[in-house]
Amino acid sequence: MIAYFVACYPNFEKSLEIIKKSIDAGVNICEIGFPTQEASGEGIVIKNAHDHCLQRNVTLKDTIKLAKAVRNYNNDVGIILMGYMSNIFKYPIKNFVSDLASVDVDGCLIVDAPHELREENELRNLMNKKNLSLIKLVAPTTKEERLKKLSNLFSGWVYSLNFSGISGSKSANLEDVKNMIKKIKTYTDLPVCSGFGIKTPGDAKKMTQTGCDGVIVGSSIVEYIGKNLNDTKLPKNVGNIIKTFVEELK
Amino acid sequence: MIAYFVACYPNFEKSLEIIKKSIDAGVNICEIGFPTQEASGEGIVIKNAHDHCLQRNVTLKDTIKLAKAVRNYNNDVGIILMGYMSNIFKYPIKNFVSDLASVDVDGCLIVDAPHELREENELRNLMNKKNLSLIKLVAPTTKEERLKKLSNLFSGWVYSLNFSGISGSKSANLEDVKNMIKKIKTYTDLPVCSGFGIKTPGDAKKMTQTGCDGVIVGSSIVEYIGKNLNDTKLPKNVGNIIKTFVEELK
Amino acid sequence: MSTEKIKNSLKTGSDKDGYFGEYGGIAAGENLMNNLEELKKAFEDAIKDKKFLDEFAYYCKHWIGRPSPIYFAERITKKIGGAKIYFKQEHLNHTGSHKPTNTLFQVLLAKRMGKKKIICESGAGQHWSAAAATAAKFGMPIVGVMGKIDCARVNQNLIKAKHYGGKLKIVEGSLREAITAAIKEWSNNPDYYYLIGSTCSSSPFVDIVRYAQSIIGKEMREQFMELEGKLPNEIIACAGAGSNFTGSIFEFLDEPEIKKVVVEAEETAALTNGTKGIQQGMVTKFLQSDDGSKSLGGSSLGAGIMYYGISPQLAHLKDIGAIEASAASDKELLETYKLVAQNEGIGISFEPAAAVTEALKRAKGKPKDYIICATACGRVEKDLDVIERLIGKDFE
Amino acid sequence: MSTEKIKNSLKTGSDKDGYFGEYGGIAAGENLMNNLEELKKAFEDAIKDKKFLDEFAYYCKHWIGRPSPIYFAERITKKIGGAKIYFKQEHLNHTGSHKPTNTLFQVLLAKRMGKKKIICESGAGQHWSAAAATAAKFGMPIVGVMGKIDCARVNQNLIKAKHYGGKLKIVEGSLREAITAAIKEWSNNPDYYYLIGSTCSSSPFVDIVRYAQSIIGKEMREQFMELEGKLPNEIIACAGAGSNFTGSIFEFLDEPEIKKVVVEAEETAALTNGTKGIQQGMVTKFLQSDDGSKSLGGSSLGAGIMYYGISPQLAHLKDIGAIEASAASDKELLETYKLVAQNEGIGISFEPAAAVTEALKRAKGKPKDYIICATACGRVEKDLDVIERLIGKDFE
Ligand SMILES: Cc1ncc(COP(=O)(O)O)c(C=O)c1O
Ligand SMILES: Cc1ncc(COP(=O)(O)O)c(C=O)c1O
Repeated sequence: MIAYFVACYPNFEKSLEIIKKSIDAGVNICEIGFPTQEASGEGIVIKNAHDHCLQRNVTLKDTIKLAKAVRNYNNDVGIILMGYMSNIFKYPIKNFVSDLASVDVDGCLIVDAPHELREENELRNLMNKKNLSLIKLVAPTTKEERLKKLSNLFSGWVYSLNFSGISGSKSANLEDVKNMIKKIKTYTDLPVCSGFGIKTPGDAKKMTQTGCDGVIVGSSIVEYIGKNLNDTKLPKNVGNIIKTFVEELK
Repeated sequence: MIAYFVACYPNFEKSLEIIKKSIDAGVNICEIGFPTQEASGEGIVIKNAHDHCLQRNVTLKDTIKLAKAVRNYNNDVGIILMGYMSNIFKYPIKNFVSDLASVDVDGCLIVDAPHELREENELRNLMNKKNLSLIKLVAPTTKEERLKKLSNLFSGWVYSLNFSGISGSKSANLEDVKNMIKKIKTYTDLPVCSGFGIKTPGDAKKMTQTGCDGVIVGSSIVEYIGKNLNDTKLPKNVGNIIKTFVEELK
Repeated sequence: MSTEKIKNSLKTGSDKDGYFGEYGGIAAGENLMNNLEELKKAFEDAIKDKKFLDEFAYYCKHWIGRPSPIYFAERITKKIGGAKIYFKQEHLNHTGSHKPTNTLFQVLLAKRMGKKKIICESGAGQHWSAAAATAAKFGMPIVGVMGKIDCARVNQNLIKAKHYGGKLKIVEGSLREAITAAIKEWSNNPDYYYLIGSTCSSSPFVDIVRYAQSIIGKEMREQFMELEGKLPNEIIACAGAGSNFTGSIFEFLDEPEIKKVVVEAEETAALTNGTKGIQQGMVTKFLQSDDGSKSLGGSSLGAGIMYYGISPQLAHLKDIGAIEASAASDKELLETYKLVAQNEGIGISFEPAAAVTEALKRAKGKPKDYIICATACGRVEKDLDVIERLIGKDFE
Repeated sequence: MSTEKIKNSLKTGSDKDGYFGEYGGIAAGENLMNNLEELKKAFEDAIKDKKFLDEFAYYCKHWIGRPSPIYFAERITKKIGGAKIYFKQEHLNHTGSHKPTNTLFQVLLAKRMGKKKIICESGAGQHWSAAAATAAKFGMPIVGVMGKIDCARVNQNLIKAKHYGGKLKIVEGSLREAITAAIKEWSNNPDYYYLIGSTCSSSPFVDIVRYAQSIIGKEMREQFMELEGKLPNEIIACAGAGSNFTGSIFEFLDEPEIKKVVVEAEETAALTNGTKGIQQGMVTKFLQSDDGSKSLGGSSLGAGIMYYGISPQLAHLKDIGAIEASAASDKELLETYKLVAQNEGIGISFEPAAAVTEALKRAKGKPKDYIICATACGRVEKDLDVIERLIGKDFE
């Protein structure tokens, strides 16, 4: 199971605590989003969490610090950063890659960086050299020919978008997802993980029938955090929620 | 002295009474204006009097009735109607002329009927046949050539406008008026009366120095009536005002 | 003004006394007679002066943005099913109506006459804002007169005119009272140029305004020949006093096979319901009381077509059967506005909505190659708030 | 697109990856990549199709009212004393700005692609009302997105768009947020056509909008050759993201002797004060925080030029010295509006006032035969209430 967290949401300490409890609950990969105003792929839930963090001046640097703390806590869990090119470009790219490597993160996933973007190429090349994965996405609208091209660039695992649209906006059609996973798998042996529209453990369970190798849960966790920002038991409760997902996925 | 009255202002009886008292006070010619919405040559004072009468549905017919009553009261005073073509045209013209003749009025003066207007020609011809005068106006802007043409049409007397503009709006420049009267008199032997901008007996007195044969007082009388509509002594008081003018003009 | 002389041509303008048949003439005070004569001479002189006409054409093109295009209203045509409906897009002119063509012509004339100041009246404020813009362009001071009733509903035009530098005088009433008051101002200041906004009042104003606006029909001829290879079968335009309509049809007056339909506001349809009279400086049809002392007529949403009189030339042309007259109600104006906005993406003001209303009625069932051209003489901005208030919910 | 091939021509559009030098590209989500590819192919196809181009030209002429004229601002020129100042009168286009040329081109493209619904963003509401009008004309449903800040001040545009049948979604913020939100809507509905309003976002949008708008410069060439027998020495236009400016100068890109000056709002002058970054689907200059997570910049009266980014093509052209950049303050916009209204009788909106401000500065002291052309890309209506509130008393 892959869980998406907004870095330092609601703050560094609690965020770290939440991720720790999630790892304890059995999360396989932590996707840590770094906040940005852009967030053009995000629905209102994740967008609000980003805005919360931006108001508190959370930066990509802070996110990397958080990732480092997570790695210190657990050596086996997968850690990838997720976000938009804006922050990475300004970091700038070279430093971003060396910092990623130095905190022993596994890779990252950029929402708005197709391989047509030269800056993506630059980032990917540097990451490859450091054995870091630049996770690529496949969308339902991705045509066969493009998928073929993309498959040469896959690294780590493949993020399969369950529908075209922004996070948190729709539910996935199981049959469509199944066909898509199948199609992707004809081009790659890497794990294919299914994301978008998975809100409940029940959704996650159903998704396993599509042949995917993992599911990504985002908005529903972020939403829970957003609704319980001041709850002192928040990390523990998130852990429990993760547990219900992990149980269903066993 | 020529005095301008708005017909039936403030009502038939009072208006008649005012005119009677004015005749008693020595007015030579009564100019009786028939009310109309048009009133494009009138300033705010006379316009308001017209509107007052229109609200009470005073018509040209009522005006002729009033003229008749004035004639019954006094056989010698000059009586001319004054107004706009609209009402006469609708009367219509033929009936207007025969009614004028039948109540023994001397003539009429139309503000918006130059001799270029065919309907003026029709009216003038009919009036000529009945020995009624269609009083013509001369303005400071009237060119020599036109004055010459006009002089062939003069009848009764000539209304010399002291300034270009609407009634009650300005004061006259004595020197200009003098020159104008002189010019008019080179073309006609008829009396030339001077109108517009004569507000006080003093104004009237001064005006006599211009060589005119009579002065026309309008707005200042109408204004006085307008300010004392409900005064029971109104006719008498108007008479007294007229008297002050007449005294000055002796 | 037409190149070929046609026997009994209707395109000759008024006769030597300023009449069109039994209508028109000069019903003005003696103190304005010299001005009118001077104006007539200046006008007749000017239109023989190639340099003057070139200047007019130059500013028509560069400042106003003429020619205004003709536009095939394809979706409405399909919806109605019948004749091809075209708009002559006068609303694309600078200031948003046909008015600046006239104000441009007359301000140039005023300049040529050496006048130093301009006075004008306005109904919908379209003439006022166009006149003020033109006066600003040529650095002339300008005073305008409008009725209180009109001012309230065309506020944007007043602000624009103010920004152009125009000084506004507000009088009780509507366009009728504004014209009377403007004439009074002119009487008081005969050295001003009186810039009338439509084909009304004494001669030679009707001829002057018609002359300026007849560029509309001239453009139409060229444009239809280019686009359709033939002229429209019917030309329809709205009229307050009639400059837009006269400008649209004058070019075609000697072509009786082209139907010409003028559309008034139902509440002030002087051509249809008026009687002959003499007011406002002219002999024409008016909505008036039997004794001629009062004007009649209700209130229309179309501020610019809410006039109780009509151009004397149009009264004459209707009498001799050269044009037809119709009228549109407020309800129709609103419906037509909506139809045009939603189907053609054009926001027309209430006045042209009257013309388009008539075009829709006449198009129905006509053959597919029958062409009806309605002049779209104003854009919606000045009426937008009123529309939104009255039928805004229809669009939700 | 140019008839002669010039070595190292700047008129070639973006390179195969959608870049202009180091700016541009595609920074979009995977779920939009197919759309962008499809769009690029459709665009490249369409502009090779004579029938399509003829249709575009036809509606440009008849619906929009193109060509917009050039206008010699004689009195301002005299007042300033120096170069001849011309306006390219884009405000005379239907809907009152340069925007409909682009919306027309893209709606025709959307139709050609078989799209059934349109989505767009808007800043000043000019693009929104132009887009809604165009969609209405072709019977296409349309959804628009605007920021709350902008909605409040351009209310007339919103009402007009509503009357044309457009459905508006209001989001927090201004144009930046509107673009982001519109892109999100598009992501959710990849079967829609995304009708962008300016030369920004991912390739091929910059090329598409530039293609449509470059008609401005083409007309200018013809018009100046006809009227002056030569081209202007300087062309000045304002920019939000840059469609109006790019459209004005593209035609002349290979003529370095013609100066090209882009004017931004002082508060959001991305070209002058921005830093390179990747946001809003493109690599370009932005006013942004050092870490790229936030946009910077204040608020300008010119709603349409209040954008924290700039066309990537313009970022490139500035880097290589092919264009110059300047900026105008709110105070200057108001002063220039007043000057133009009072001296030329033209009510321009705040955006073109930025361009004219710069033209005035540059005209001073230049030789009398030096020509500066400023694009007057909007009329005042949408800004009228704000102006009246701020400086209404100046006109009394
Ligand atoms: C938009 C518009 N159309 C038409 C008219 C009617 O005027 P006319 O009859 O002179 O064409 C007006 C008058 O103000 C107007 O504003
Ligand atoms: C009138 C006007 N001018 C200029 C602009 C700036 O847009 P662009 O930079 O695309 O020309 C806008 C944008 O809304 C506008 O409304």
